[in-house]
Amino acid sequence: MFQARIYVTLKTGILDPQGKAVKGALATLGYGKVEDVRVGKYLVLTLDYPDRFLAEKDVKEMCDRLLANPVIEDYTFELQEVAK
Amino acid sequence: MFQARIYVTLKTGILDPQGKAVKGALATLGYGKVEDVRVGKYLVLTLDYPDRFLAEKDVKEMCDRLLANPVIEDYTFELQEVAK
Amino acid sequence: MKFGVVVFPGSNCDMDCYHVIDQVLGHPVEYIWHREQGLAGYDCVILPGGFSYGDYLRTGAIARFAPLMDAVSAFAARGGLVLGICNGFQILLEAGLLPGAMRRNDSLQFRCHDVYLRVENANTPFTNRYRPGQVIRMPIAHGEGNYYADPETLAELNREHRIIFRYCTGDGDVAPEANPNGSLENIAGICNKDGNVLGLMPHPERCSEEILGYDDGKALFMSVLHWWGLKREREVVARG
Amino acid sequence: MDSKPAWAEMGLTAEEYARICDLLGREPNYLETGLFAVLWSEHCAYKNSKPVLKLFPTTGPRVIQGPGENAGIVDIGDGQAVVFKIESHNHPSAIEPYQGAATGVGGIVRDIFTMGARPIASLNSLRFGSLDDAKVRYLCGGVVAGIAGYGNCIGIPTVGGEVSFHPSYTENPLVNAMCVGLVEHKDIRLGRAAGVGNLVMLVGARTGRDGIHGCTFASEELSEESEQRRPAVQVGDPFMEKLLIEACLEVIRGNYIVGIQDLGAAGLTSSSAEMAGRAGTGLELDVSLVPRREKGMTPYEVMLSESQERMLLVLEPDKEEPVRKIFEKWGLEAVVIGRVTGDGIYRVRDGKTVVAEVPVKALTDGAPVYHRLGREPAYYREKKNQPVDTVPVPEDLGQVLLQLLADPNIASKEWVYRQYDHMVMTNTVVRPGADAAVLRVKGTGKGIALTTDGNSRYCYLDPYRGGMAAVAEAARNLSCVGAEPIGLTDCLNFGNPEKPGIFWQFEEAVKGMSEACRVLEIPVVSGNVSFYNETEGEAIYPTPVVGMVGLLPDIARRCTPDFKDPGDKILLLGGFSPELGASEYLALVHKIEAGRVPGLDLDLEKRVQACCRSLVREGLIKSAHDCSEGGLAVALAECSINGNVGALLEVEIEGRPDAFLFGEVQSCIVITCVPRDLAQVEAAAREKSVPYRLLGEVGGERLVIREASGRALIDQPVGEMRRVWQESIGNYF
Ligand SMILES: Nc1ncnc2c1ncn2[C@@H]1O[C@H](COP(=O)(O)OP(=O)(O)O)[C@@H](O)[C@H]1O
Ligand SMILES: [Mg+2]
Repeated sequence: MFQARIYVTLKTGILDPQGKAVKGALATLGYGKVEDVRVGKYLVLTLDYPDRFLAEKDVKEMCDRLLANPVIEDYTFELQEVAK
Repeated sequence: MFQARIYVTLKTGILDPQGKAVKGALATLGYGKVEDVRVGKYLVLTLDYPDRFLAEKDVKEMCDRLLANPVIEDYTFELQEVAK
Repeated sequence: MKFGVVVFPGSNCDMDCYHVIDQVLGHPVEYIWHREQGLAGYDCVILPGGFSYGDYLRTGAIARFAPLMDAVSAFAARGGLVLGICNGFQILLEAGLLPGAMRRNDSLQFRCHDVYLRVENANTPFTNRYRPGQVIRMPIAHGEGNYYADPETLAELNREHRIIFRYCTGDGDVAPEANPNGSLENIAGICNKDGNVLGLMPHPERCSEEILGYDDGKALFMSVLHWWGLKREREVVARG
Repeated sequence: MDSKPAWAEMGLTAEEYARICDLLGREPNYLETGLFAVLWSEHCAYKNSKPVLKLFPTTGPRVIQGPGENAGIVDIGDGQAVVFKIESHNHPSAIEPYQGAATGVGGIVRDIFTMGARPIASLNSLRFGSLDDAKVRYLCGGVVAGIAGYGNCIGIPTVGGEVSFHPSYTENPLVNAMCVGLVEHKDIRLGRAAGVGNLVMLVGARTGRDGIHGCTFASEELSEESEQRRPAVQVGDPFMEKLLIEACLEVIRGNYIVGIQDLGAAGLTSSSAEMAGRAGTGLELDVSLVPRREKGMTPYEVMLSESQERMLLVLEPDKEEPVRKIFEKWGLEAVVIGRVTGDGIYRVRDGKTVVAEVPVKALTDGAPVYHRLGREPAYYREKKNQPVDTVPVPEDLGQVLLQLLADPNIASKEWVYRQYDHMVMTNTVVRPGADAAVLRVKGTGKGIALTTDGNSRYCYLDPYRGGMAAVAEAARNLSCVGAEPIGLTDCLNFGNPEKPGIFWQFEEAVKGMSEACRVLEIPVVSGNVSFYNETEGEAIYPTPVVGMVGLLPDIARRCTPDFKDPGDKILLLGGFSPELGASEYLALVHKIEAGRVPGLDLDLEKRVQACCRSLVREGLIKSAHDCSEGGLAVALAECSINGNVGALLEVEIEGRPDAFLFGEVQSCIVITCVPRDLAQVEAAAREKSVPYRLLGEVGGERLVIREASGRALIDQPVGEMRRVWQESIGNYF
């Protein structure tokens, strides 16, 4: 059993309206020293896979095919063995 | 200068419509062994703060006040010192 | 009776609410910019639908910090009438003026169509012109109307008759197939303990004139006027 | 590595480059070359289409502004006017469907409020491949969500449109977005940089590196390579747009500005050059003053960026402060970046250094115009003359009707439009689902009707007739709700115009459209051309899309397609001579796309429409719905489904029953009236020399179409028809 934590972020240079809005809101709340905010997605997958190699290969594939939009997003992930 | 990586997820026990949809889509693509999917938010903040203690305190405050909704969401974060 | 319609950056049903109060009810109404600080002179404040601050982080999450929101809380505490429609409801939840939170619709899609609602409590400032249990029609238009509250809160809402509207079938059946967004217990609208703050996802201002198809929403605004009239009478009597 | 010269990389031809050198009397530097490349692209200069577009009639008593500005303007009386335009965002949507469609909506909305109008409605026209294909579903779902995501957020109702599916769009979907605005005559503003010494102010979003050369990209065919060149993708910020709408309308209505223009394709370059071009002035800009989103941007990148949600204003120097205050109130940046000059020169500085200096007119009017050669393609005669009435008549015509109702091209588009907020602004009196949407104009008794239409199979098989039919059908849809067509905008989606066969399609379609506009007296006031809709050399079906606006003098007198009450009489207005050729039935059931496109007698069309409108206005009819894809049977089924009531029709069949039921025909409208008014309706038709026939009456829970002999051709429960029709598209997702 594995747990994959996947971080999907907008590619650099791509406009992040959410990040901009959050930065603005934080500034109004008095956190003006927040210089930059980027908002992305965080996915946690639980995989009933026997081995790490296979899990890693498939998670990468899932990211490429579905979880991240390669046109505007980048992703990274971490894999961790967990108890059933 | 610090970078905060903030992970916001729905509390366990609260139905996650997005996670459910992603799980379904993954199953259709042939990844039936994905047992669970949770979809949350991943925020990266760059903070022009002189010291870690203050940064930590403020990031926690920002999460409590704005970045997560305590009724349905949990959050965790990591703080890392970065070069200017 | 004087109404105020709050304008946040990104509000987009502000003009529609204004139109109903002004043109359909013929009552005084003003826009209130989100940066204002006070609400003196108003009797009912409407938080309209829209996408305040783009709804970019969570619906209503940023708007609730608008300077005016402190005044709205104080106004509500004094017994002033606060009506949150759609995004207005979401803002009231984020501001803690109403309990619970919104999740994305279970379809993950924005939904815009008519729904049927059962009036669960017709004894509020906002619903006294409806019959208890009456089935009415109203349009919805939202992507995040999937209401959630923890079990204790839900029990309390039920116990105190604070669930005002539920999604139902045309026959008044509160059935899963009548639920457009996955909302717990088909909840479409709730009020606070004192009954003077109402939040609902459907849009009464979009169905207050026959020319728009039907006018089931008008009774909600008429209820407010009626309630206020009664309140005035009581005050006059009390003052002797 | 091949080392193409910079001008070639940017999409200019050798002749064009030579022409630039000629105009300048020297070689342009890199930035200057970039300026020419974008302004001389097909997207901005219409160099391949200009001569053909001249065919469109563009004037009329109501026309206030024809083609040439950001949008067309048509008078609707009482000192008010409607402003509208349609535009394509096909290529961006092929690469990133959500953002491509979203920014398409954002762009066209800016074209409307830039004229001083408040946008009051959006429409769209969409084409995808077959929904059986997973990639197509991804594109379709993403495009619809993108339109919804943007349009809903800015609070402009999306009230109508069309969607259809055909394999020719598999890799190259079409996303055409239309926006309609309402303006008081006194608030109309034009995109002019007038008044030497006036300031040029950039407002809205910061400039980033997104979408550089987006418009040259739109003027190329899609290929593997273009999938790789992805940075051209832009992300829309609808919240910013909403603020821009409010702030810009505030400065316009407060009379603070001289000219205003959105930054669209080719960004700052095209908007500023076009504003100067229209006013006959010069312009000086300092790129170092442009607020940026990213560090280290070159002047070239700043000038060519297509970052969304930006506007350019021209104002008198003493208005700078009040204007800046208004933008500040809305939380927006407003920065003076240059000024209007009198020397006709377009000068770009980077601080003190002049980085580009070219005559404005060379940029805006210097592009070559190509008179391409059209040649009738080989397929045309072959398909046209292919006999199609040899196909067998199906046993069970009722089943065929259900099959057609479930066909995504005919099925309900509710899955699409329920994702759009189509009611915000509380003007939508007739919602999506009817022949045209109807909006009230608050404070008056008037109504505005809106529709988009186009039939690309017709255009493929006969572009001339197909072009005519697109205009006629749009007008007919308006007439069905009781509105008089008052203006038209068009989006011409075609393949590569350098190919003679494609250019022929383009020319023929425009000729057909122009002819229909002339006879029906509907001026073309704005439009857009999208060429190079090809994938690996294969072109889409030619797809001219018509967006049309109609006026209802009294909105109380309007009509919808649904059957109303049992006992109502059903009539068919128009000459009914259905054709199997080019029909949806033939394509769906017999897998044949050939034959003759239904003929269209424009004079008859005009009489039928006028008759329908006057019947609506006199309150004599209770429903009206035109026959389009799927023929008479589908039209009747739609009336039944929408009214939730059956009908009994007795018909005399001439020829094949399948052709009678499902064959397609122009100029035909199914209407109903109460029995008492029947004689008057018939008299009205006779008086206008409009053929008609009595078909039957509304009632029951089934749609029954039977021959005079009593034999039923169709006998279907309304509930079952509704189910297949309503669920079909959603079932794919
Ligand atoms: N993409 C779309 N967006 C909004 N509404 C749509 C869309 N596609 C279709 N509709 C609506 O569905 C109804 C039927 O469309 P269509 O079949 O194209 O009608 P018609 O054949 O009369 O032109 C119309 O009211 C139309 O506006
Ligand atoms: Mg029609």
